[in-house]
Amino acid sequence: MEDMLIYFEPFTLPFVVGSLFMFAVIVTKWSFWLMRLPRVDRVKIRRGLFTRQTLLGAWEVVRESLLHVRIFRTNPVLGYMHASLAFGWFLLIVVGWIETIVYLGLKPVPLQGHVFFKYFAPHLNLDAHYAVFEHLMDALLLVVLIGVGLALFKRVRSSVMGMRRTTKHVLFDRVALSALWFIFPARLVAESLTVALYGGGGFLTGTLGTYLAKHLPYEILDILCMQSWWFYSAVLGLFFVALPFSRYMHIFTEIPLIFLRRWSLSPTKERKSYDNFEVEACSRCGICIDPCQLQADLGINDTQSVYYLRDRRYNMLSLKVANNCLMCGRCEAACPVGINLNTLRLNSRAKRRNIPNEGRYRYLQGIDTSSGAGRVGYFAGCMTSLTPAVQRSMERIFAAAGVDVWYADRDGGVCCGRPLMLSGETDAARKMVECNRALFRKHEIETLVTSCPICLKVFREEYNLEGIEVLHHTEYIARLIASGEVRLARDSSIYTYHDPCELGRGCGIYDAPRTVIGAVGTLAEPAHSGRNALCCGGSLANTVINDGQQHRIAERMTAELEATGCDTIVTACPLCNKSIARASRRPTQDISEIVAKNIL
Amino acid sequence: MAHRASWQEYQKDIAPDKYYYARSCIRQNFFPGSEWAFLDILSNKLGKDIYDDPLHTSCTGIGYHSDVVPLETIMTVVARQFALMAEAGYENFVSSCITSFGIYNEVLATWEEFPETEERTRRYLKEATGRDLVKPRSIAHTSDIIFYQREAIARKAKHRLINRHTGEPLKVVEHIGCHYAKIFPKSGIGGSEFPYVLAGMIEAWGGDVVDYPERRHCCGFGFRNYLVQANRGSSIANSHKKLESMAPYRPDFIVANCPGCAMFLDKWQYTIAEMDGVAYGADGKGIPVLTYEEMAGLVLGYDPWQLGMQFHQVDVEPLLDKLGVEYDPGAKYLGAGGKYIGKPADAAINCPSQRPIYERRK
Amino acid sequence: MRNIVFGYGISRPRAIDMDNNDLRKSGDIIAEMPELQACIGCGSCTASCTAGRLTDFNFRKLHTAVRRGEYKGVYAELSKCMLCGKCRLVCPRGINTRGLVMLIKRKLGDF
Amino acid sequence: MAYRVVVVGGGAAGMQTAIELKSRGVEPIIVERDIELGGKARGWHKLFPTFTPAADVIRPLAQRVKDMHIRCFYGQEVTQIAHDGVTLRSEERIPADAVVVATGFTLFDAHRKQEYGYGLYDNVVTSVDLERMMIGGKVTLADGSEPKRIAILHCVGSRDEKVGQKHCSKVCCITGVKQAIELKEMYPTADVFNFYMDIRMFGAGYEELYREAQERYNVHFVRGRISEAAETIEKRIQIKAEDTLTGRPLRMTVDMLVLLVGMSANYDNPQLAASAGLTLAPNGYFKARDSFLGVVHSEREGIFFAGTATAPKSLADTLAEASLTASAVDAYLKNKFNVK
Repeated sequence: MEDMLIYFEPFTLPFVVGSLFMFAVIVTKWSFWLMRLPRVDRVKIRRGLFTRQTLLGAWEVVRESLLHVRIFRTNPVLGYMHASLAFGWFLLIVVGWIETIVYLGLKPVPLQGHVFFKYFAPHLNLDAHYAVFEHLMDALLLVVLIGVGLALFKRVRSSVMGMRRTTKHVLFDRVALSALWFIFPARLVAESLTVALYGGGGFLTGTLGTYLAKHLPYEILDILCMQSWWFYSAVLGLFFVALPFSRYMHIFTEIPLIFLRRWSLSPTKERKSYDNFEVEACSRCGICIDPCQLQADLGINDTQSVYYLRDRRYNMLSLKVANNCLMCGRCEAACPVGINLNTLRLNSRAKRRNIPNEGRYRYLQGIDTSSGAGRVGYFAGCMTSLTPAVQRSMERIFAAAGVDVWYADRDGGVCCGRPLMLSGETDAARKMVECNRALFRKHEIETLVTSCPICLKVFREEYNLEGIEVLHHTEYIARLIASGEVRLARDSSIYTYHDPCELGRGCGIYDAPRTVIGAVGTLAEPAHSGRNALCCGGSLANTVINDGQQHRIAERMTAELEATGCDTIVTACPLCNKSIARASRRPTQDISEIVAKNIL
Repeated sequence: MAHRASWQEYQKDIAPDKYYYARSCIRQNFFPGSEWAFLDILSNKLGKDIYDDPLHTSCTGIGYHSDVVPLETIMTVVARQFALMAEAGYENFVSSCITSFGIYNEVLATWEEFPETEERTRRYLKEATGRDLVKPRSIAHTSDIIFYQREAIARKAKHRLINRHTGEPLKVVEHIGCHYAKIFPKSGIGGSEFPYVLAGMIEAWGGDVVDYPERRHCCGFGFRNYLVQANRGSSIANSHKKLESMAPYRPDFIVANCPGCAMFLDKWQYTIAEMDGVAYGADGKGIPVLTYEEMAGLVLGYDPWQLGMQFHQVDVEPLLDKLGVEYDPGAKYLGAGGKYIGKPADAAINCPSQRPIYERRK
Repeated sequence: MRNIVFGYGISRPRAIDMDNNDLRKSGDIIAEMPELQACIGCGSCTASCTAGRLTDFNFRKLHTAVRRGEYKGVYAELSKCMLCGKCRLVCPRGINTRGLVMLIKRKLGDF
Repeated sequence: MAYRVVVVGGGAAGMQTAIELKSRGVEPIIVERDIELGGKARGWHKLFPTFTPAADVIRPLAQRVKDMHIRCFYGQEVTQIAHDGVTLRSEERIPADAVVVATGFTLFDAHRKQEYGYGLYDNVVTSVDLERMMIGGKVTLADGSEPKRIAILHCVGSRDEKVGQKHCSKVCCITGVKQAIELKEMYPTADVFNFYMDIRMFGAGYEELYREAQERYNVHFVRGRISEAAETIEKRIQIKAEDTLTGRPLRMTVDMLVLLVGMSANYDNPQLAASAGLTLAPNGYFKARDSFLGVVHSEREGIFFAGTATAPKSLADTLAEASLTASAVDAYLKNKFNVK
């Protein structure tokens, strides 16, 4: 009987062609991307390949690519939807494989043999011993079908899955998506019709098959059965052809991405081949849309990371989309795939704007407007000159701690370079980096304190200041308090703290400011805080939205701060300070101000 | 111009007779025929008493405006001219030069405003020359005199400013020297915005005045701007701007009342043609530039070569043909006694280019 | 034309020539950022400018010149800007000055 | 018997004063030089900053004057004023218990700024001419064609010592903004340039309108006074100014130059003031008794002011002040005749 199985029928052709095409395209893509990796990255791969990281990567693939654990954290229903489709389908394939092996023993069976096993071997499973497989396969199919049902439901009512908005898709996505929706119902129908003709089947296909056999004449069942297998094969083929060009490419991209990341590859300021893995690993799940304040506060619907990645992938990225981002990092924090959204967007900007010009900023040569002397250097930052209270407070704190300070920019200084980088002008920014670094070295400081998180981030990431400890003033003040160098009185005020994006998500500093505030008064956390904090809208990274739009974002987030019932809003970034002060009816102060006024 | 009556707000008294004549440095060197013609018209055609005093000097205005002659010096020089006039028995001072005219007005106004400067000048004059300052009863520019006599001249006219071939009035660009009325609007006929002194002559003699946008713009002489070579680019740019602005009106000729302006509007055309290959006349050549004495002389039937028109950079023959003035082409470069004075080299400005400027620009 | 060395040329007028200036680029810039027209010339941007403290960079003059169709030297001059964004914080008319620097450079630099 | 008050001038101020007086039981008499009521506002199309048709303000006022049977003398010029009446040019004397001077202002004669060529060049018009054209429904050049580039020059006859007008006429800036918007609405593709020395947006909603003109209507504002205008061969107007914000001279040719003419004090103010024993402010307007507590009072008992007789004012301010005048007159009469 086994010899009769030749595993070929014309209807399998769409599937066979589709799947071969898909694998060919995927292999080609991967090879291209890997070949074009810069040398540094290839070295990293070689070094990482035979380490524990590879095993950890494999475990992560199971957790993320199959089970979608991170999405479960966003919303359980959403997580189930993703997991049922991915893991359910995966199990269908795996169990189906086992099924064929159990029936036929270990012998080569072509791909379509596995996939259309029910068709090729309808009578094999009549044996009651194997009914367990029938039921298992049916159970898995049901799991997937529920996933498909949820996906359909999500299109209509996304809020159930914790999403206010879902992604708007491109044509390839729509084709693949439609095919995907049909695959499993088609399988159910095809298998049930086969059961109706030949008997067998699990609790799902069996029941449905028996029902059909009872109500439809044999001739019709026979025709329908063949047609349904054709249809099943066709939608599978269609899905596979569309897959490499659609968002479903993420299924196969996330896997190598997980390993590459484990081997410590990451995107940089300049675009490179590795970016392809990150860009195509986006499943366009749309989880990044809701956290985006441009969407929530301004109704801007075309610039969120999902659209940015989509546009970039299909080579239709506009300057406006690249630039229209606050880089607050809220989407990056929410992304279940962990794509480095900010870095990618930045290197898109760099591609367009980074025009090397050696003569530029020649005027920076030899500039030194600094004053004072000491091992501790204080870099207020450009914006801080518009919030002189911060400068004054820091001077008082330094004086109270008896620290000698070298002031880098009390009389105005040179920009840290981060604003230029945010605009993609990385080469030009280098001039500023060099200028300031030379100043820090010339004045032989050991600690560099800055009041501006924007400066802080670039000092830490781009300046290579070995031997100089770079601290935000919140960290520095926290230390002074801990060491007792500065003693503070507590007051009865309730303070609400706004986490600046560049300080929190940007530099991971959440505790120091809270410690400091806790030392002078009571801290009341707003609805969004810490990693989840809202952006003030004043971000330098966005050059597209206008003043009114910035203000609207500030108003919304300030309302949330005020809702804590605080007496004073505290922040730790001069830019946030300006945005909030403009929108708030409560006093808005920098953390240094509340410290300075409470010095004993 | 008929609708423009505003010039009548700016009128001044011009003496009818008995003038003391002060020559112009530039005019007597570059347009000697003009000064001669003025004296000839006044004394022989109109029968006026005008005294050309050999004792008077340059007013030193060019030096003054170039910061090389101090105020005290020029005041004393001016006082001497006035003293000479009184000694000669005249009291109506007429100046051939616009710069001088401005200087005389400025000095008189200064004496008026700051009497101590007048006293000091009297003292200097006395000490230096033994002469006594007597201030003139009236000051006029020579163009004022011609303006005053324009109807009398019209009555004696041999030619009118009319194109003989078409019967149309000639289109005349008039250019007033800056120092004529821009320093003291009341010192010029018609004031500073719409000086009427030349326009009145043109209208009286049958021509049409061209009112073009840069009509009031300076010719660019500007003393230091011309005298220092490095500044000449700025000087020429002014004439350039005027010529660009007037060209679309296809003027038949330019007339100026300031000797410097007449010279620069004429000579800069040569320079622009050599530099840029551009000429502004409707015939693709330069636009002839006349002094008002030459204009009056042609109207009265003087011989163009006797008027010294061969001294011009831009050839005047096309204009003479339009006016119907008869002239001997062969006599152009013959000086006194028929002696050949030499012919200048050909210049681009007198060689017709393919198309006139205003057509090429479109 | 003979080759005469005059030792000088015809100076170009210093005046902004609104008749012959190419106003299309400035029109494009204003169309992309209409708020630019709301500038009242207060000079806050220039006064607060980080680059302006170190050089003669004057953003107000530059973008005003651009609006009049005067582009010469503007790109090079704008390259002095460090994009620090202080100007945007102080602009009383809420002009996106920082975006404007990039916009003008993009329009004048063709990238 | 009602007290009688002569209101000199039947413009917005005069009408409003008379209406308010009448409703307080006083008997006002309006003496108007023109043959009908309404004053300068009659020649206006729409009012800043709301684009309300001027007729919607003036006509109801005139109608109320009529409905309230307020006596009006038309075509009569007042030559002398006293606290107890006025004398007309016809030497007729109208006795009264108090007199309100609501004589308004005289438009600055743009001919006096000869350098702008008003009356010389066909396409140089005043803001008043422009309003007249707008009332007629269409703003065109002299030859009937549509303007593509228009310059509006602020401060013609204001803040200009050269024409003896040292004061600010207050309303021209906002009028310039209003007219620029109207022109842009009429010709959206036309370029409108406002040349100004300072922009003075003192009233409610003015600054907002200014901003709208800039941002929404793309009106170009150039800080610099036009120094001179000249006509080109195409009958366009070539203007020269300094773009003071770039520090460079600017020249351009426009199809139409609109001169925002300011407010002059009436030429007969000195004569009227002398007859009443009043003094004039240095700018030729009547001087109020006090800048704060006596803005509608003159230095003489029984003589009051309303509207722009004392200084340039907007129509809104004029109407508000006229009500104040009526109340001051009423109080004066009650006090004088001991009415409890």
